[in-house]
Amino acid sequence: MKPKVAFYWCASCGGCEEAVIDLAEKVLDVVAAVDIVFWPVALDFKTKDVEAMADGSIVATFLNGAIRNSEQEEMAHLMRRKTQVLIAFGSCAQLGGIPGLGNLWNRETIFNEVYRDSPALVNPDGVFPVTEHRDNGHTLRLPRFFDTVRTLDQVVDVDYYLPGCPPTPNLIEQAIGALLSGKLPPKGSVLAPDLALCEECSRRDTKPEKLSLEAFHRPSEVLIDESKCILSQGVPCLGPATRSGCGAQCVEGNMPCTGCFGPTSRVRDAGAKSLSAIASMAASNDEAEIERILAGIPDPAGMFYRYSLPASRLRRKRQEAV
Amino acid sequence: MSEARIGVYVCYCGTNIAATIDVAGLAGYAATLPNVTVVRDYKYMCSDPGQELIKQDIHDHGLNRIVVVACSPTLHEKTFRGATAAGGLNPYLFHMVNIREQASWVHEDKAAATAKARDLVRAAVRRVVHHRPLERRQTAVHPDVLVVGGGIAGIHAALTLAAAGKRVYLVEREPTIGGHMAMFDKTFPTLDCAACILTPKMTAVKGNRNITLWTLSEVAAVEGYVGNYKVTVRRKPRYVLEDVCAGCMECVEACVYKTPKFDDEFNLGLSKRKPIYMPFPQAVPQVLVIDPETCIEFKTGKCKKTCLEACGDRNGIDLKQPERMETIEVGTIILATGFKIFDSRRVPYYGYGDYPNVYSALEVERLTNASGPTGGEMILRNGVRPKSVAIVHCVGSRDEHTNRYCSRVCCMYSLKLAHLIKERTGAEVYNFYIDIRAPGKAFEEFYNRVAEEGTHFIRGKVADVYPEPNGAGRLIVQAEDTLLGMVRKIPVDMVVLGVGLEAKADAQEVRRLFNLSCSAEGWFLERHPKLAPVSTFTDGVFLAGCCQGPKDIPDTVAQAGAAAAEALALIDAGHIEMEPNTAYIVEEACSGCKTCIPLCPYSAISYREAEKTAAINEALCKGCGTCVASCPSGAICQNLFEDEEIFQEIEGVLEYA
Amino acid sequence: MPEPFEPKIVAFFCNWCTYLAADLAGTSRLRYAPNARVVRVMCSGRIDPQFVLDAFARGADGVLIGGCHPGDCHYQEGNYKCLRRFQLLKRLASQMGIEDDRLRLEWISASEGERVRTVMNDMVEKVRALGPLGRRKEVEEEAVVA
Amino acid sequence: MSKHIVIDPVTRLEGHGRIEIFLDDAGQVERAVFQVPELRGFEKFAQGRPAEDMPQITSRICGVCPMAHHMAATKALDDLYKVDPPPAAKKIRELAYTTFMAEDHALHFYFLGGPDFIVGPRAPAAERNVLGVIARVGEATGRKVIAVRKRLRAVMAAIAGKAIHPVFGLPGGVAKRVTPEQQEEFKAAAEEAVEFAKFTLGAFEKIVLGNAEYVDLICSDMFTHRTYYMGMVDESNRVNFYDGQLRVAGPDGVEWAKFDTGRYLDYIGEHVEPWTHVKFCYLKAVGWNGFEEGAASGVYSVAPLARLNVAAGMATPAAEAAREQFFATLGPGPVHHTLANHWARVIEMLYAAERMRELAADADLTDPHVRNLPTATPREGVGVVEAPRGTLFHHYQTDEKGLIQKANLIVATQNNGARISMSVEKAAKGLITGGEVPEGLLNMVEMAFRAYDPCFGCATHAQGAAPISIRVWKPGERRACPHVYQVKAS
Repeated sequence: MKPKVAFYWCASCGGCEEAVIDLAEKVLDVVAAVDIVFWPVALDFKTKDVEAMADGSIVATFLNGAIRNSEQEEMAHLMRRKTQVLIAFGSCAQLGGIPGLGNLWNRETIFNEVYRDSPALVNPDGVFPVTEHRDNGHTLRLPRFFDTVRTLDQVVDVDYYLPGCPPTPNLIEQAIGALLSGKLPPKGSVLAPDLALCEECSRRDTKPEKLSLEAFHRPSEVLIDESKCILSQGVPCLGPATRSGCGAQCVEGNMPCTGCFGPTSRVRDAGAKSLSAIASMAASNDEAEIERILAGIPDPAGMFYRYSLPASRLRRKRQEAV
Repeated sequence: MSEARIGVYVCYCGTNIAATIDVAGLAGYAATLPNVTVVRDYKYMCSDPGQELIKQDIHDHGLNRIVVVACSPTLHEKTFRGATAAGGLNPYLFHMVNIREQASWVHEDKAAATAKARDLVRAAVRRVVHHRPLERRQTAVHPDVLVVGGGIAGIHAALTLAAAGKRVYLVEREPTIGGHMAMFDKTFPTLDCAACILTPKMTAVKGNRNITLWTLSEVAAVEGYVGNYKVTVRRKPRYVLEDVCAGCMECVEACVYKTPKFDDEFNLGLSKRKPIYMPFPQAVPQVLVIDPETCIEFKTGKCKKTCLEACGDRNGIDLKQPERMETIEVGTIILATGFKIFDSRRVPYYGYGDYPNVYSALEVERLTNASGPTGGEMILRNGVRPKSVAIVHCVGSRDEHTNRYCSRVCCMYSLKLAHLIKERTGAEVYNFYIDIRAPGKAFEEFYNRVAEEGTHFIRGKVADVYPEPNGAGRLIVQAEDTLLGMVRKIPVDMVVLGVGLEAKADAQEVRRLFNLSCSAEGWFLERHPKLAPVSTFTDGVFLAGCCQGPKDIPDTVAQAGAAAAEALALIDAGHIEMEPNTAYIVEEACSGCKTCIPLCPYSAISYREAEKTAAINEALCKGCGTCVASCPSGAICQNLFEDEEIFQEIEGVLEYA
Repeated sequence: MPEPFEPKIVAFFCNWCTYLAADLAGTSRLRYAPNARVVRVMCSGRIDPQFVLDAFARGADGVLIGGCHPGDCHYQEGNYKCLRRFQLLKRLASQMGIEDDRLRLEWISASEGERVRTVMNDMVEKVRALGPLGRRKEVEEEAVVA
Repeated sequence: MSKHIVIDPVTRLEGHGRIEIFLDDAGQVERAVFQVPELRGFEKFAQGRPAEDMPQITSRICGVCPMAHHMAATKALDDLYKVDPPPAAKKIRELAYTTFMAEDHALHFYFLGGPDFIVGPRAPAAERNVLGVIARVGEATGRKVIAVRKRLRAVMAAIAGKAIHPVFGLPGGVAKRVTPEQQEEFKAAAEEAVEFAKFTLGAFEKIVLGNAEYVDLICSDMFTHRTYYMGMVDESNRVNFYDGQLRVAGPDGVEWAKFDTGRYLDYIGEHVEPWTHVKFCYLKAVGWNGFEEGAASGVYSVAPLARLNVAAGMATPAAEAAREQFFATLGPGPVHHTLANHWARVIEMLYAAERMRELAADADLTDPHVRNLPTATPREGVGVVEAPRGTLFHHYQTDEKGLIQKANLIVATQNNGARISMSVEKAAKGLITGGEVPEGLLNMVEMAFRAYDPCFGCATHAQGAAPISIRVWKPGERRACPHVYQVKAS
């Protein structure tokens, strides 16, 4: 009997599903090798089918998306229960991802922005969605929206991580291969090279040995030379602090790495580490001058925690301060 | 790593710790921590029996980690690493917790101090589990020594080292060595003549083939580390060739200036010199020097250069002599850069600079000196011999507004000057003092002797010095006599200011040059006031004389000897052991991003083109850890300060029991 | 009745200046607030922003970094590297809702034992006024959200 | 028989939603409600971010149509910095965009919506998917579908850096030029795309239009609504995805309004209901009069059918021909049949491919000058494109440093929100009688909104999505109002 495999999504955009579909013809090989028992984006199996399965009867589940509301949390627990090997699939599940930037705010401020302060809005009675709404005898419920976005492993036990926004098809292929062949690394491993992106960056050799910067530029402010290390042009690139495995796609697109693959195994807080590296490059020892140079980085939290705020040491902005 | 078996040793340090921290309770708490096998408390852990406990337990209980909870690691880390090693463990499987300097001595609330100690112990226990055995690196010590400063301290240190057969570079900023001591006449309390005891040593320096003497020279740069310093010395031109000049002085005679016209630095401006001059008769080297500031040739280029003619075919004068940079390699450095005297102008009401008859003590030293401006005759600027002299103590010392510290030597030299003045002039001498401090050998006796000679002692701080209203030209010295409880106004012909000692004006620059710390007053900071008084926090750099703090000649000479001995110890050992706290790169984890390379102040990190990774030269790494903190992929680690060890410490202090 | 709030402060001191100053404060028997827990590193340049954020995350109400005065670094320039990181870290911290007074960088030389006391007392007072940072608590609550 | 049926989640669409169907005593549908149990948060956490990060941040609203968000955001940046991209940049952008439209429409036809027709609405659930499609059309064709899609994605990646979450959009142009070698590949890929689009159109005509039952289904009243329509048109009122003015047509097909995208706030309002997180768009001037059809209700529709309904034609020959056949068959227009979206989608796919072919062959394409640097001080900018699922609005306000102070996003499915709810209720009422509800029937209810190719990820800038579930309540249960999770537990 073929091993059972499932795909599911929580707080995500569907890009991870697309990445699986981008396996293209290899999807057919996968389908031939495994028995996909759950994949809402493509197949008509339902949650009740999953609930009916014996616990642990799914060999592997690729779960993408962060945990934003109560229903996702329940689904995470359900999938964990039914699955032997649970894989946090993509940046959102692994690190919180872009939706994790919501941790700079909370439920109330987000609701107000959307249902009270939105410019196109016509809402004279100040109607807000509610978790339970009674309407002539019918009760309509919405899941509970949490103040804080959490990573998958902050909710359930996770066996492996497949990084990326989205993970690249070749990594997905390798992961499935490892699963089928049983050649899996130690539990908790990230299924990607444990080296920073520079390792596979085509521009590595163009980076000067002694780089220090008199100014940082935003990509919108300068024309980036397609042949040179982007960081050496003063545009912050998180490649040195980011796990490789994507083939340096963004740099190939002539834009800096923004860190979606997250840190290497030796780093606890991706943002703090890249901040440390980049700030150290400021070519001055004078307080005011350093201030000026670093002003080229107007949004440290957004830059260094673009994909990893919920996984950072602090996880979110202080509630009191929101 | 095998199961950690930790021994925790808590020290009472007599009552130093026990008075503010519940040591027994702390020990009891330590026993509850994970991986802790043995806990002991002891009166003095650093004592032999204390250390014996550690060795014994390692043997009896198979301990593989040691935590000592006592004083500052800067004091006893070495001691306990030694004990750990003696017990058969690698000394780096040890960690020290400082609950004395940074807990019991700075807190009063026993509960709070004990709670703090608990947190620190918990942190150490968590940390030490991650310690790994480390080997010390050895590095050879270059046998040559640099001595900076050619005063009595530098001279003595240089001669001592030379006597031991070591090569010494003695670098002096002035045209001659000798320093302040050469300016003195007699020395207290023995009253033997400074010149008589100093000049032989000065000539000995010149004559010693192990000593390279560079005058008019300054250290410009220092690189490297203990055992392997690379020092660049700036040698300013003298315009007279040292190896040619015989010091015949004919050039001076011949100078277009018929009479001396310029202030003579050595005599503090009490006499004049020509642009070409000998600093003082016994100067070493016995070589003339041209002062480009005052020499016409340098100012206008239109001098007849009679000096050149006078020198004739000896050709000892080279007006084109360039400045030279010499680079030398030495293993150790002794700093003997001395002091400067307090500038009395900072206390305006003493009238120094306003009233010609107000002198600084050092000026009086010159006046009493046989080789001085007056040939040793004690006369005022107007040539008159003073009939009454006031000596004001503690000028620029023990004073809220200038220096709080006591300069240590002023009382004694003031007594000395009182004696000399009386001896030479028979004048009435009044000492205005706060307390007479005469703590040295034969000092008190000297004090009594001077008192018996009929010198007056008035206990009181001088409040004002002003000209006698009747215009008789004398100065009124006003002070409140705290013994009589009345204000005294004493008319005198001469006022001598017993000025204190201060750190050199450029002490800060020198400190940075040699990477030292300074006390708030600018004195170079010794490694430990009692146990390492001539060492500094920079290995291989030692202190001698007044650059470390005011002291008299005997102390200075003793300290110079001590510094020389410290240097010799390193040199004769041939090598020193470096702390193994270096950074290292996990090659398979390095992506070759090169972030670390420019951050290393010692250029210890290089990029290897072939491997496309960075590499650290362990010999050059000093273990600051800056690269470790900046490695964006965590590929650089640091021995003794691994990320994990520090994270464990953080978690430890914050994980509340 | 709840205990009065006592700030927990983690202090990272460089081995050559600030740690020695703290020792000097001890040998000089200067008394100061017992709230800080010192972690010794060789140089302020070793202080990884991760350490600072980890301390906050684990419950520190304030973090104090102590290094040599500019120009005085035992390792020549480590303190400047620290300064560069600190300035950016400071902005990140405020974006995360951590007030200025909770994160301080102080240059304290080996001879400034007095300054150790002043800074410690001042920081403890300011953080006490701010109240608990509460990150640890918040994180624990998030863990059992829902 | 169980007291209720839970179908969870509804499948083959991007994102999530829920439908609650309440039956009366006679087992007839009394009320059917379409819920989206999730919440947008992007407008909020966009605040404080540098504007130039918006194309990459907002693309994470939807991983199926990231190019649409990336492009709307990039155009908003042009407007924000008042900088006009060089010709090459505009063409590179539109090339990437039309490639994406062709690929995305293909995805929906073969992977999401198509199976209902190709495999059949009542076919076993296990077969109603792309694999079932492949089984029906033959593996060779199946592999061709996959290969073409792969090639189009490669074109997108080559231009945009990444196909999923592009990185090339910058104010005043694009990050990277197109090389001559690339252009050759693009031309070839475009050729194949056109062929493939024609093949797909043929397949649709054969399988769907050739099947009377399907045609009846498409034309049946339960899948029909008479509402306003909105879409983007060029200066000749032809369909344009990348740039142009917005045109609104009334239920009668007459132009009701035509306006510059920057003035969207004058025309569009958003309405809030307490039982769903999605906001419902309507025409301000007409007003919100509930979930109602007709000229008196502000409800309007977007996406392929709407675009064809508001446009005077297609800008490329083959697509134009197909459009004419479309209206000739279902015409004269406007066509109000929701399921006709599937046909309109394939016609748009052909247009996209043809347009792609034009741009790939353009001489300007390889001009290295692909960016003009902004000089103006940023204040406010609006960017609008036609996403596969309908009109997409991005609107930013920034401080003088270009940090976002306010962001407003109105996305395709949101424009369709009201009409989707109406479709679901109408379909449920039309399909469910007597309380017996076979799975196939419920799938046909799903078809009612699958036709819109709705993207609830987009619709909610999903911060967290709940699976769509269709739940049918029997009368007895109404009093108890059991909570769905209690039911799962039981």
